Amino acid sequence: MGLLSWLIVVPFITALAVIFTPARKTAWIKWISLVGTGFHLVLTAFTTWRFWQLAAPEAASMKTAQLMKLHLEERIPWFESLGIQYLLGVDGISMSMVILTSIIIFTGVLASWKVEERAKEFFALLLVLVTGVFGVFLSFDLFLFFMFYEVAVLPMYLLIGIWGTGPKEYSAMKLTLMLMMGSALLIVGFLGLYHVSGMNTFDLTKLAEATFPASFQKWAFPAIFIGFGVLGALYPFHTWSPDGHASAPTAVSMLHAGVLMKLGGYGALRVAVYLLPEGAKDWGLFFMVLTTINILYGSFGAITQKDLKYFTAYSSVSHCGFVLFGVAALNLMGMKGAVLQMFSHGVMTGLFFALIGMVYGRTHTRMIPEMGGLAKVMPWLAVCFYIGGMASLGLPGFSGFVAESHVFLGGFFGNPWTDATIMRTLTVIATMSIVVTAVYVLRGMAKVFLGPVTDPHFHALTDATLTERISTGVLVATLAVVGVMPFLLIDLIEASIMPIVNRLHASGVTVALH
Amino acid sequence: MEHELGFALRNAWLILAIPFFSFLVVGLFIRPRAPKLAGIVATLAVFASAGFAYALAVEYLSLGGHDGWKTIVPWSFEWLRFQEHLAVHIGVIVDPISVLLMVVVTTVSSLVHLYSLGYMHGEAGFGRYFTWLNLFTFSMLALVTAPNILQMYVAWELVGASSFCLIGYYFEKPSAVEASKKAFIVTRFADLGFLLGVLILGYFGYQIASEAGGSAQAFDFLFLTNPEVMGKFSALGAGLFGIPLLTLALLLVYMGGAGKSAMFPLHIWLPDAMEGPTPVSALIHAATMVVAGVYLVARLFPLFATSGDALLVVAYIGAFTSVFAAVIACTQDDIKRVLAYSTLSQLGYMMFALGVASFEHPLGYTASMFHLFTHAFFKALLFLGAGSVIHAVHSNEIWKMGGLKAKMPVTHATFAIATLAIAGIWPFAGFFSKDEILAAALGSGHTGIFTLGLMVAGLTAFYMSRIYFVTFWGKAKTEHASHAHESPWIMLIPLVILAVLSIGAGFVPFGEFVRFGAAHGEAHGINPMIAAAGTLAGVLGIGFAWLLYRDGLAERSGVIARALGGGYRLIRNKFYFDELYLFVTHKIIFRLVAAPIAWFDRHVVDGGVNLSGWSARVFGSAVSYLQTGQVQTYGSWFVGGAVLLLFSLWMLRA
Amino acid sequence: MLMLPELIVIGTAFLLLTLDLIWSDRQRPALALVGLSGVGAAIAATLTLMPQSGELFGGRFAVDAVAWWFKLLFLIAGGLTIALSMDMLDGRIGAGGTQLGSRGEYYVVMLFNLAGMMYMASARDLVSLYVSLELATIPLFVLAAWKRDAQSTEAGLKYVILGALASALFLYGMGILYGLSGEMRLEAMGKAMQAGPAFWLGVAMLAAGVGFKLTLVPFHMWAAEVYQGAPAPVTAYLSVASKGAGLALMFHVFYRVLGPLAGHWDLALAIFASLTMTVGNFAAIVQKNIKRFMAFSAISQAGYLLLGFLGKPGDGVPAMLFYLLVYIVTNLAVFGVIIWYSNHTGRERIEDYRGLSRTNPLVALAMMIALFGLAGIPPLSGFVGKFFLFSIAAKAGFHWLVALAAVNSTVSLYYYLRVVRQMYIEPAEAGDSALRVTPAMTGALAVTVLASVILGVIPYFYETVSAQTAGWLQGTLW
Amino acid sequence: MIEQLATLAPGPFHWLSLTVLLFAIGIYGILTRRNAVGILMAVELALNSGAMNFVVFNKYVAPSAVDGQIMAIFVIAIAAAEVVVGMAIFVTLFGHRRTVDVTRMDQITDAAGTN
Repeated sequence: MGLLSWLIVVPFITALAVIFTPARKTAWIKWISLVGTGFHLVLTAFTTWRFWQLAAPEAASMKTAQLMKLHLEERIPWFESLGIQYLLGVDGISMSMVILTSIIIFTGVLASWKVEERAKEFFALLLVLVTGVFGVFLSFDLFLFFMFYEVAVLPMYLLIGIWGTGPKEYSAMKLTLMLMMGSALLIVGFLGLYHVSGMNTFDLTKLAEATFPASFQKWAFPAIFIGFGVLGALYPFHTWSPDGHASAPTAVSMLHAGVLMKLGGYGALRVAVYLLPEGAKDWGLFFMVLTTINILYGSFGAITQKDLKYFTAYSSVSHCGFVLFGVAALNLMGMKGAVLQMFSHGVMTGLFFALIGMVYGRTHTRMIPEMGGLAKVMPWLAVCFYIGGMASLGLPGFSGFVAESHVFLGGFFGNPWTDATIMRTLTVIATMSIVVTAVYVLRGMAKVFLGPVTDPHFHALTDATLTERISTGVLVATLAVVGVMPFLLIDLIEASIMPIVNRLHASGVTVALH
Repeated sequence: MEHELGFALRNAWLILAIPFFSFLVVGLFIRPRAPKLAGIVATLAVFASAGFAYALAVEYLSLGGHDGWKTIVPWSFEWLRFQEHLAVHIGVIVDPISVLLMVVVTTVSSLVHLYSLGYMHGEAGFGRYFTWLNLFTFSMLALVTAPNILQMYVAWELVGASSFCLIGYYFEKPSAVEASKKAFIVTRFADLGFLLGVLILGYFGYQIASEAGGSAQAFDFLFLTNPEVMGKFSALGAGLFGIPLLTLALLLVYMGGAGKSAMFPLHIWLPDAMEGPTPVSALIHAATMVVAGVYLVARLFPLFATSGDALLVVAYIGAFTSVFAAVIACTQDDIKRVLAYSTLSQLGYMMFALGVASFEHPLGYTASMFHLFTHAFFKALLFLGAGSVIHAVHSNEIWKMGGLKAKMPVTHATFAIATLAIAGIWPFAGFFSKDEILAAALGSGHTGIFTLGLMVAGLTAFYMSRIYFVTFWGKAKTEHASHAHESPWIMLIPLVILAVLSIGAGFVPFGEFVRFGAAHGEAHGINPMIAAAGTLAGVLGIGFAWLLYRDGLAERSGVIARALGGGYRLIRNKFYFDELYLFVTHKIIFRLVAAPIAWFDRHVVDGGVNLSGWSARVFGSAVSYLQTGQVQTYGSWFVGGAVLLLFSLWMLRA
Repeated sequence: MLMLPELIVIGTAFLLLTLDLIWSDRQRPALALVGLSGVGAAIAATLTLMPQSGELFGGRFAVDAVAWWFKLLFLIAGGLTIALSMDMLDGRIGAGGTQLGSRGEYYVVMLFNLAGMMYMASARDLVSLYVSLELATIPLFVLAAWKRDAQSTEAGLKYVILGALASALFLYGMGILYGLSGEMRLEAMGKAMQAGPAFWLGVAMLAAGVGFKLTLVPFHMWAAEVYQGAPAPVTAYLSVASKGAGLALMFHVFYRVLGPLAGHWDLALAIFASLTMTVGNFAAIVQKNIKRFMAFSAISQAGYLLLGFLGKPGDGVPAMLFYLLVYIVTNLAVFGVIIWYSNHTGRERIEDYRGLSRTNPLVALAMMIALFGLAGIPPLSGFVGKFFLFSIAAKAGFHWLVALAAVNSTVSLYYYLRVVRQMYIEPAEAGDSALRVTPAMTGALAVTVLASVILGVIPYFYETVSAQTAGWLQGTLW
Repeated sequence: MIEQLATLAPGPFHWLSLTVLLFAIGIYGILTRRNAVGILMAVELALNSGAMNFVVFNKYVAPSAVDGQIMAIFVIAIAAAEVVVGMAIFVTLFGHRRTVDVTRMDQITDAAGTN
């Protein structure tokens, strides 16, 4: 079994180990999960190193490449007569996403240290979910991809339904159904790709060699883009997100907002734009408009929220808007920004949800107006929260800035297929979110953490425990490392974005303008 | 470089690295365990960078500059690569103004650090304070040494953030929290303009750079201010609303500068920012961060001068702000707020000095930088002096002070020096720089602005003397004030050093070092007419203040205030700008935009989702309603279905 | 020899009849084992004979790859149903009132029915088709009414009346086609005919009869009440075996008879497929009784199955057979739990399943996996099977239908999740304790659940079906 | 007139008209008779019309073989079986409900508390 298979299998084995642990031994279960995810983190680091060894020498040649280059490929025929393969591979984009996921699940396990109720099922489901996520990021056969995609989505229902709070069944059901509706569109698109290509293969790298007729691309692109967009909280298909996140338990929110929503942007980039460049050109502007709405709408929506989780969820809607905005910009900077934003937002929002969970565990409320002055009693959490907030409003030095600046430049620079004035206008509108974000982030956090302590009970509360410190510390460090040394990540992903861009430029006729 | 660079220039990265690593070390490792030590280490680090900055300045100046000073970037590395010709190189630019700012920033910063060791003594967040102060110093240095506009933007945001942290240092105090938020959000709003300006410059710069090929980087200042490039920029033609693209971009960039430098109408955050500890006000909100806007315009001055119109806007807004703020300053009672408005006014001064400059009359450029230089010292001194007073009296209210002349001799003396300096009295530093600005305004033919400048000079002298008299003269007006005593030596040393600088700074042959173009001539010497007019205005102001406030009481001035009636109230309430902003943000944006969007999302968009769920149930119920249990009804459906099948087979066959 | 499996089944039926007469009540539990062994022997015979093809009785009975597969599937369904029924018939678990009487006859009737379906798969002319179809139908009326209480007999009544109506239409349609072609042989009929109004009338009547067995909308209306009223094991059997028989019948009508006219009926079929899955799914949303709920679920599954007809048989036949296999094991897993639970508690409403994961976690897990399988969640075989079917529709260019089917899958997930929610999220009622699971039930559940997982992960099964049946009828009709 | 009609041999058209009529009456009966036994009678009509079809076509379309007639015999047998099963069920049901009025056979509903 290859390295990449191990990346998928390790969490699954961990899940099995959890399942076969007696339910009473919650401490064992947690340690097993932690060791499993910790080992995964090490494995990911090793894989990154291996990947980098293989990919670095080729970075220059990728500048003009039109086909993506997979590394550490594992290819086993599966349903042979239908051209379905077990095909794993990794390129810069997926590598960065794997790193993200590995970090989030590790910290997520730490952040769930206080889960006692049905802990066994909780950790098992969490690990199964993550197995699916790794599968999605590493598989390059659309069938396999889709398979993992749904494996990643479905455990969410139980995780929210059982361990959630508030209207959990409603939220869980809404989330699951909306995401599944998205995947219904994906099925249509994928099957279309499979048949229209006439290549009898689901191999993404092979499909890229096919030329799809424009009439097909015209409908398949939006189907696939929206299908992924639902998971990426594309307006107006985002409403599962606030309720879902608000109801979900901490680690689930972390994983969901931190990683699962990234599958949307990832898929949109990887499948929709890469395979259907003509469709992308036709629909780019349409999705630019939607995502611009996303960006502003999410941030305005966050201003008036009272519940910290809703607050963060709306902010996620806004930030995920950047991801899809970058993708829809259809140029190097935009797409690079999209991937960076995926990474950045993943870490950031993971941090947020972890912190909210920790604060909630102490105050037993998530309502912003009921809190105040918590910085006095829990300075660690407050500082982490502020760092997360600063990252989310795009403060340089944290990863958010790197991503957003790419996205803005990408949007502003436009592409040869879309009216430049409109794109620039949209970009200008989108940039306004940096102010709105500052407004809601600072307002919300000031209310919660600053000012005098509002409730005398709060004085008795404690600051973060060791596990919580490790968990949040890792996330904060990641934000800062990427923010201070963005070239680490950019070098990783840039060469993998080039083929997507080059394909756009190579295919079809350039439609006027510029 | 033909000849070998010196140690400091070769290792220019140290100017950033020292405060940065000290920030990390202090913040992460020392602060939680030994806050005291944190303060000391932080201070030492800043002193080290100050020493390094001097060394660098000396080396740079020794490179000579008879035919204009060279701009060099002795150290840089690729930090963020957007795409070709669009990479951000973190680095250090060395030219006269960056050297100037490095010196000013490190000097004031190290003095403020030192001062703070005394001032903040015993505060709960002592270590935290120094951490942020260090971060600020790093950010500010990164700003002034930025070789490209994006590094400047990055540092710009970072100074904003550290300023935010420092204003909100007393985070349990609601007003401080509000002020910090306000400062951040207002400047953030301005930064939006900056960002858009960067986008436009970057976009067209990229076009030009990729035409040029080579290693040209669109964001580099050296690229942007290259005459050839500037020519191409000005040939871009009209952008939005018929405004030439270059002007548009520069105005947007200027918006960022205006925000940070608190130009009207983005000035509202600065007075509130006085909620921070006083040394912070001295460092950030007087001497360094707030001049970033001026620095930005100066940095891009060739572009601004190419555009012309943009520069005019800078001039008029600067002039207006200087008068506007000076008028308000006359009516405020909080010593720090008066200083804050005074800062606004002086920043306006610097801005319009830049604004009146042009390729033909570049004196304003020199004058502006000169004033920046001198102002940094005397304004920092004023703030630190005020801090010393506040430390003693435990109040910011000037009417709760009084009679401190004898009790706090050193503070009093240095404060008096600073007051004279800002009032523009020879031989104090302010005299020279102000004189040069007025000369520049007149020389470039902006008579109106010159007149306003003169007026502001008078007003400045008046309100500064006002607080000086009320604070130090007359009798102690409160218990605290009567028991006040001099601050510890660690706070006085910086005062004295700054006082010396406030006197001496004016004698620096500034025009030798900082000038635009190689032109000499008008840079030198003092025009006696202008000097006389300026001094007269200053003396008049002081005299008028002496008449009203020499006994430290409000009675005489109250008469005038009452006579002015509504006008006075209007000024005293800062022309109700805060209220206007509150109305716009809370009433309009929150109530009319944000709340409806949240409602719309919950009820319309989400409602749509729920509606689809609901209609699925309704459809399901409808279908199962057909399930009546009547077997013959089922049979009828069956037969009907067969008919339907027949028709669909027959009609729909391909 | 080619008829060996059928003969084994019928022989077993007669053996059971005899044993039932001579055995005492204490010995009768062994009847199920005899029946199971018979089915097992038939399966073995089928597997042995499988690759062969040939004709008997002058071509009225013929076997080919597809026929073998159908027989195998019927036998699997029948065997599993017997395994699921035995606890109930022997009164091993649960309240006494829920057990069924006359176990000997029960197995006999079921085996005859099984034989009828197997014959049907091999029928090649109208006579053998009609006779075997009726053999595959009439015993079901009896089984539906087996419990002989008001509910069960009412179900039987409805089944009889509508079944007879369907049978009449089917017969009349056959007559028309016979008249138009003068041929009794299915394959010859299609070739001898021109499409015209009378022809389509005959086809429509035939298809209505098929629709009855396959529960296509609007021929599905009997299903809800018959499924609900019939004893749970019978419902299970109806939902899989009878549906399989419907598919076999449909193969006869649409591939053998209408094969030469392929392409003429695609759109009509697409419409009926979409109607079927949509109505089935949406109706299932609001059901409370779990058997009724499963009826609508089964209806919608039939809709998915129809997608396989839209393409070439080479693609569609393996996909449909594979899906049928998947559906049989998965649905029987669900019904296994339903039988077990209603047997124990006498309760059949969905909300009665609340807290099952707390009292019987493994059973709940089995149920959840099976339900997810029906919903088509990867990596379960339900997903793979559905995906292949969708793929065929997509290949034929029916993208809108794929979209509709995929949306329908999502809707179906909603109601399957309703059950999962009761089991996993809702707390158990106070006093609920673990219910006993018998070895037979354990075995049947384990087999079905494991199969529903393995079929999707290990390509062997699909590849085998595909390899054996992809070339079906090629060269003769196409 | 009558003689004239008497001399006319019935052709396929006539026979088919008869089967159609029979079939229609049968279907109508199935759909409208309230008595279950009546419905069974209607079923007989419909099935027998189908059987008759085969005989007719055998004679007029494919007279070389006797397939159609064989079919008819099978149909008769099957119809009998069907009716027997139906009657058995109806009798049992009558025991429970004291009626065989099919319009009153609607007790299986979703709300029914089955056990």
